[in-house]
Amino acid sequence: MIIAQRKPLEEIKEMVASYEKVLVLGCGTCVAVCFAGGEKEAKLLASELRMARQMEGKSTQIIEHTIQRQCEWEFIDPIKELVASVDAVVSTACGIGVQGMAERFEDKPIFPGVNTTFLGMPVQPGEFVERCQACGDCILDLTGGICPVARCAKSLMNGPCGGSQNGKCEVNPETPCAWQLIYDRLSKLGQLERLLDVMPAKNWSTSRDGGLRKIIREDLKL
Amino acid sequence: MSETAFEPEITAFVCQYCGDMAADSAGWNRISYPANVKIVRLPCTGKVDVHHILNAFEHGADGVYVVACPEGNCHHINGNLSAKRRVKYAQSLLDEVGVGGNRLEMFHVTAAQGDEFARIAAEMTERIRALGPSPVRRAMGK
Amino acid sequence: MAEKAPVSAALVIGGGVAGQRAALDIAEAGFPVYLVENGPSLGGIVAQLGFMFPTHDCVLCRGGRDHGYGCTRPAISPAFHENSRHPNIQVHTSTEVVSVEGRAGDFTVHLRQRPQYVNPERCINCGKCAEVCPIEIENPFHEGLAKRKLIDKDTGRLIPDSYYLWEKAEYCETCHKCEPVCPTQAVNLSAQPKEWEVQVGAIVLSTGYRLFDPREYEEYGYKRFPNVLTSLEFERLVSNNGPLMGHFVTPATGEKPKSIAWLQCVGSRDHRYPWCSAICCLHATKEAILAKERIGQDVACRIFFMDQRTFNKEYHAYYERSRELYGVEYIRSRISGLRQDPKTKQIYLRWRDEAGKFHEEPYDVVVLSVGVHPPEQSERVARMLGIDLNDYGFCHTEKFTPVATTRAGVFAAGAVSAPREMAEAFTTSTAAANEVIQLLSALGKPQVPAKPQPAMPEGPARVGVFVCRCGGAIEGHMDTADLAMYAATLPQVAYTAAVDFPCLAEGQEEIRRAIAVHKLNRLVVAGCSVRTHLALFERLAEEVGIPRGLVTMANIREQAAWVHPNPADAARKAKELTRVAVVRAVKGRPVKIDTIEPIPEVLVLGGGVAGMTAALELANAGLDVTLVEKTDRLGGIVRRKYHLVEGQDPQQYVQSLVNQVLKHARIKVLFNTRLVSQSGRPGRFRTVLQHVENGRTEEIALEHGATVLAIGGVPYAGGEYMLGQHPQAVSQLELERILAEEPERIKGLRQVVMIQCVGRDEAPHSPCSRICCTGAVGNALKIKELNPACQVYVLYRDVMTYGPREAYYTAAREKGVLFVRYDPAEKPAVSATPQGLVVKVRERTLNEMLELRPDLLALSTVTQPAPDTADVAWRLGLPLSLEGFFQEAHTKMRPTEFVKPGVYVAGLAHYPKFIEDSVAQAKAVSAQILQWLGHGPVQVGGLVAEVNQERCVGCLTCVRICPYHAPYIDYSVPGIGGIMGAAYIDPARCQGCGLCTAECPNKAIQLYGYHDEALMDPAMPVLGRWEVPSPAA
Amino acid sequence: MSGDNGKELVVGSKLERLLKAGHFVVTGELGPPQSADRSVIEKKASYLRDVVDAVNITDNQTAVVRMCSMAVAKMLIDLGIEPIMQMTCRDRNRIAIQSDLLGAYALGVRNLLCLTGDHQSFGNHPQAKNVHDLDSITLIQMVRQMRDAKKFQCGEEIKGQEPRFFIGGAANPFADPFEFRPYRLGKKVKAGVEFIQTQLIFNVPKFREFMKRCGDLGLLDKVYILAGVGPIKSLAAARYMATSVPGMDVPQEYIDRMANAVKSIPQEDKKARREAWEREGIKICAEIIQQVREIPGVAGVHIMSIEWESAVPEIVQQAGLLPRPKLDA
Repeated sequence: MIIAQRKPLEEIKEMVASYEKVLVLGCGTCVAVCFAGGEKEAKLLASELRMARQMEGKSTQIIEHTIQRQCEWEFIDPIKELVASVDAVVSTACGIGVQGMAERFEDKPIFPGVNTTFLGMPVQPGEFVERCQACGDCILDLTGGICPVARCAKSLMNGPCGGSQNGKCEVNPETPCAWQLIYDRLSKLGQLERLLDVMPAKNWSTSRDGGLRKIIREDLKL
Repeated sequence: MSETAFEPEITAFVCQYCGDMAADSAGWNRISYPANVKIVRLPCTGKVDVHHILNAFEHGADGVYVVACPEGNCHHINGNLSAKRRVKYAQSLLDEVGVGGNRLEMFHVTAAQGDEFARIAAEMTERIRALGPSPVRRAMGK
Repeated sequence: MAEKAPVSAALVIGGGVAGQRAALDIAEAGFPVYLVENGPSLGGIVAQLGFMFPTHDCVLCRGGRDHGYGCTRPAISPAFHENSRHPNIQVHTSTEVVSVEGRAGDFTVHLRQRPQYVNPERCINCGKCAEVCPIEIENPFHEGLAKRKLIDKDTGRLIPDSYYLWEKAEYCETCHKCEPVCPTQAVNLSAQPKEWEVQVGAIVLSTGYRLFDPREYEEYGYKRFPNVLTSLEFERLVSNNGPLMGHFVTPATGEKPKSIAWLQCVGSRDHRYPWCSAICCLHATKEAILAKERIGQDVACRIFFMDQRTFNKEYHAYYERSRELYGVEYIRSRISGLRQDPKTKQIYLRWRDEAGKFHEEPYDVVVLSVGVHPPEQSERVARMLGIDLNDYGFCHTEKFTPVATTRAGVFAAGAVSAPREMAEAFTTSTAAANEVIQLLSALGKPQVPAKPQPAMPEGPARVGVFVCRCGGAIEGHMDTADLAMYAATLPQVAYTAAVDFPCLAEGQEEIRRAIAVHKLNRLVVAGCSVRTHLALFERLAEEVGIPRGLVTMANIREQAAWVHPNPADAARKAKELTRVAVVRAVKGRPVKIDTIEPIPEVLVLGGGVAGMTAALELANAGLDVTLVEKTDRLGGIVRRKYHLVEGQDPQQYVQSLVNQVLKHARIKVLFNTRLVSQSGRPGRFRTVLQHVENGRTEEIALEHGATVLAIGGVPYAGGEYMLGQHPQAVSQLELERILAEEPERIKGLRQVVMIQCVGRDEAPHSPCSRICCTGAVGNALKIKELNPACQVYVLYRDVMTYGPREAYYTAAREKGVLFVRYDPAEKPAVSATPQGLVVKVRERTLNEMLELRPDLLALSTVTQPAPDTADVAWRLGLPLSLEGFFQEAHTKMRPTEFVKPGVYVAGLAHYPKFIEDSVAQAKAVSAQILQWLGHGPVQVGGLVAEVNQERCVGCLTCVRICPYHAPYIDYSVPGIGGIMGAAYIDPARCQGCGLCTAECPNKAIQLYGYHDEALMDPAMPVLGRWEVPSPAA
Repeated sequence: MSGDNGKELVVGSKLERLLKAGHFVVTGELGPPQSADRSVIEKKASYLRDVVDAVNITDNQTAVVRMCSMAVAKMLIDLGIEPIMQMTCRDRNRIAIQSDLLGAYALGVRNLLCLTGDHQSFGNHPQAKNVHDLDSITLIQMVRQMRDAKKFQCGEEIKGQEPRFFIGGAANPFADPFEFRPYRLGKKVKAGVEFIQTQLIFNVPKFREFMKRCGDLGLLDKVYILAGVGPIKSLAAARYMATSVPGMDVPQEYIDRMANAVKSIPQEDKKARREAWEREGIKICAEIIQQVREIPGVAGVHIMSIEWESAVPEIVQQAGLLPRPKLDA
């Protein structure tokens, strides 16, 4: 799931400073689950903005609305008129939704209300942790189901480095060392011998380094 | 409005167990306290939403507080602890907005503590009086 | 007045927590109940307690089901409050039972009610009578530590919630001031006693206990020395609702005490009152912790005790917390004397330590932990009911029928039969309710009251606002006409009026008429406490077609008139509160009521005494039961018991249960079967079981309404003290078998040594197993019986023969059994020599090592959860306690159920207990299930949370956060964006706290009665700024 | 080409030749300046010349920007000192690294230490984007492939002179999981590493255990291990290393010795205290060298005395390792 985090109010306030009427547009899927930009957070942001602008003596025409997903044209299109009625939109969707909106409403300024942070999961209520970097060439079969690309600070293919101490990463003592996790897990699975092979240099061309990625499935095309 | 005549307008969220009953207890014992507090009765302070708190301030509250059961004594097991966490989060948002997190507070009382309920009302009224009208209300011009 | 009642009704005598619990359980099962209380209000001694051990809940509202329904603090429990009382319950206070005639199924009961001189149905709690009353008396609620007027209330929130005259004094004949000041003519000094008869099918006796009056033992100086208090007096003084509002001071000096001592066993465990009162050890610990918390960490707290009877899971941990975290000191000594320093009023205690050394030191306060004694008039009541009392004056019950008295149709609940802590009082109460339900079911069909729910009125809102003048109790503080006029200016308000007494019949009639004339479809009452009166107006509204949810109240009395002396301030606040109530009525919605049809079948896991008892009770009541046993035979651990200290034959008992179960047409027994999984909701569970036979494995799917867990416990099986390694070292159970089957072997023994608490420290977090001391004492007595010359040593930590079992401990000592205490830090040592076993233990009085050479070493090993407990808990999603037993919903208040509804626990799976406790718990489980299963359709819901599934993203937040496990993901329903899987909140489980609504990131959940649109409509703001202008402005 | 005892030389660097001749090798370390000042290098080099056999040039150590290691290596060559050029994966992808290797070889560099590199969050540009296209092991593999198979990483043939380096790597015997460390060293060997310089050693018994396990895996015949040592400068430094540096294991004994060293010196006499600490630190370092020398499989020591290069001659002296052997050109 995509994990995002609300941007500081100050930053958002600055973005929309010169606009009269602003729509705060929530997105009801990923960013709702991570409490960054669902209906509730959109309402909180709108309320905050209204108060802040009121105190500055500015227009408080901040309205809020939430759609199911801002990354699907079918969900974006029905709010055409609503968007037309405002001067700018703060989208609390992830970067995909913001771009989806910008692409659909070419003449309307669309601003990001959240920082799209990573792909991860809520490991426990209130704690969201990165799990995948979408490198395009999954090696979890080799690493006991724990991804060193996303979870090792240096994305090592042949860890752990010398900074692994008491199971933690030297970069952040609260972060478990991914390679220690891999070691422990393979040890439990009785597959430690997997770690004896040198893993070759990774093919990054499938990652973002290969440029804009896209997948075409002819069978699904209309 | 002139500063000298300022009378704080406060919204208090109370649970129907300890908070509201403590208010009733204060009444039975005729313990007086400032009349600046609007009491909003909820089934549990676990129902207090950050959205409610911001909404109160947006609509001109000078202060808001939450009166819950003592910790470990929530009728709904731990709704009061959830409320406490949310109050803390809402305080950070109010600081961010510039309204000030100190206009929001969390309290715990038992149903029998009418005196404590009155003391809290007085404490919050005094605190808000000292802080002056909420900047939002000031901007509203009311 | 003679009331003609159906015989399928019950009488509950005694309105303490046990009686209330029993009455509620019977009422919920559909039978009318008369709850009769001799005192002026319900609640008993528990109402006087600040909070309870070991959870430190305030004894208020943690009862559970339906918003405090079933809560014990009578004053708080809406189930007993006049306006929201259970329709099947009639409460009669100041009432005694004069006579009982007839037999089970057909009793005629003669009742007599003393006049209270205030009609509770008309009392509006304005307090004017008390204001004018010139006579002050001691307030019994505060144990005489505060005063009250002759006509007054002892404390807030009574049931009935009314003032009353304590006792008509001569002075009253001439004074009569209270009569004319009463605005509702509720006071009537010429009221007469009332006598009437009721007919009932069954009777529950729950008259509780009284605390020992220590004046009987002059040496304690009680009432002579002001700083000597009883435990209940101390409790009142540190309680928030006590006379000192919880700010304790030393009675003689008015200063904060620096030291407090508790003396245990005052009026217990002595030559005159030989039984153990069972609750005082933990009560004293609780009070010491309270002292540390309320008075200050620096106050020295010492508890002088004989044995630390912390016989339950969590209790021992509580005791240790008290020592280690709070620094409460425990001294194992019975004091030899006390005196008061006439100058400082300090109390000097003289005592001897274990080594025999004498000490004398002063304490600022001494608290006497007074014993639990049979209630006043217990003998009169026993004679009247024709039941036997035991040697101590408690109601006599038998081991295997723990709630049956000696008269058929009369059952004992709570402490009336023995000193009991609260969890056991509740268990026996619900068990007694079970017996009543079983008996009454045979006489007539239960009457489960239907809840009519008017539909949402059509058309725009037409609000009626009724402002209560309260006979001057509000009117005198503000202008109610002005408030009514203000209300008329509010949007959608069609009619307003100031009414004298909306809560009395005349006021109700006025409201009813106005609703009809002005076609009102919303009702707002600006009056007193929402808690006490909303239900009254909801009922009125329902009768005229306005559903619950469109009725709101503003408390302008306790929360405005009585707390804001300036009428302008009070009036403004009252207006704002009224405005809020109007908005909430306008925006309200009818509450949600769903009807479900539960499957009248029960799954019982475990075929021991608890499981078999539950199965038989449920099957006898007409439910189909599947009893699942993991082994190939029924009986459980009791199969290994051969005799009981009380003398009964457990083998015969268990065999008779087995025979009944196997014969019963409604019980299907599955041997060699285990639980695989369970899904569904209460009323409709689907369980998969795995049955193994002749090496073949078979899966069995079962649909049923409720689940009972009775999977038992097992003795600890570690190898300490050579158990299992040396022929002379046997378990206590094995000794029991030898006693029964090889008595001649006992006759040749010269010495037997028993070691208690084996495995306490080895098995992780093992609690005191409570049953082993009594078991050891029983075996010791049996040895002495067979071979009086045999020396028997019992090496123990604390002897846990609580309650009436103390007698067997005394008897054992009289027979020459030697009890030697050992310190857990220096356990006995056992070694094998060619000449046999050698046991070394330090004798603490002489401080010498004893060297024993027993022929037989019997080891009392602790009882642990059955090995599959954790597995079953995981499969059912149930919590475990620290010790690995099932964790019930609440240690004290809900000992047989889980927070997750529809699943119940009985027997050793809950914690180690005696057979009678397991039987009572199994019967209690039966009563709980019979309250909702087997009556056909059940209405559920109320002010519950509901998911708008089109908005649900399936984030699981509600599922994770709900304290009641009410939400789950329904994979057959699309959520936001058409993705399958959206949250559904089971209205049968939802308790309406609203936690999930405040957390849902998509605002997909709303709570009935508290919809966002009612609280945050920008056009009609409820929160924030006051719409009513400030008088100062 | 073969060395003094007949072992075949693949590169012919002084380091390779000394190791293969069975000498107990001493290497040092030179931290380039955070400026473009050449004189710093000349000064530091003067402490190390003739005292150590070869000198490591760190590559933006601890992710702090410093003069480029290739340039400094060239300067050392010009000053008559054999460099061991360090190369990390943090700042360069495989293209940049291979390009640098071609250049370095052309400039006369013959020893290469392949490292993953410290994380940028420890340095002065924590906001930098790291590269980590390769890790130390795949870097070793690549360097070895360029040398022995005359192929670029992509598999394309190197037409003309291939870069030939004596390939080194690092090992931290004290990082976790301890049991895996010898195996990870084995992976480096498998990838083609020829000598190893270890993390600073203070806990000699634990290092001995590590070496024993490496021996059990048969690694000691395949790789030369230079034990990493270094002087402790002060009591505070000892404590800091003991508690705050990941992968550093400083026994209490040495902390006590540092504390005792200044026991009789008054607090105010900062200079005397500093000198006492330095004396004790150098002494401890020399002792450790003597201890690790006794451990089978230790082929030399690598003295890390960053920003205190001046201590190196004294350490080598006290350890009894002077004079350094000379090789016939």
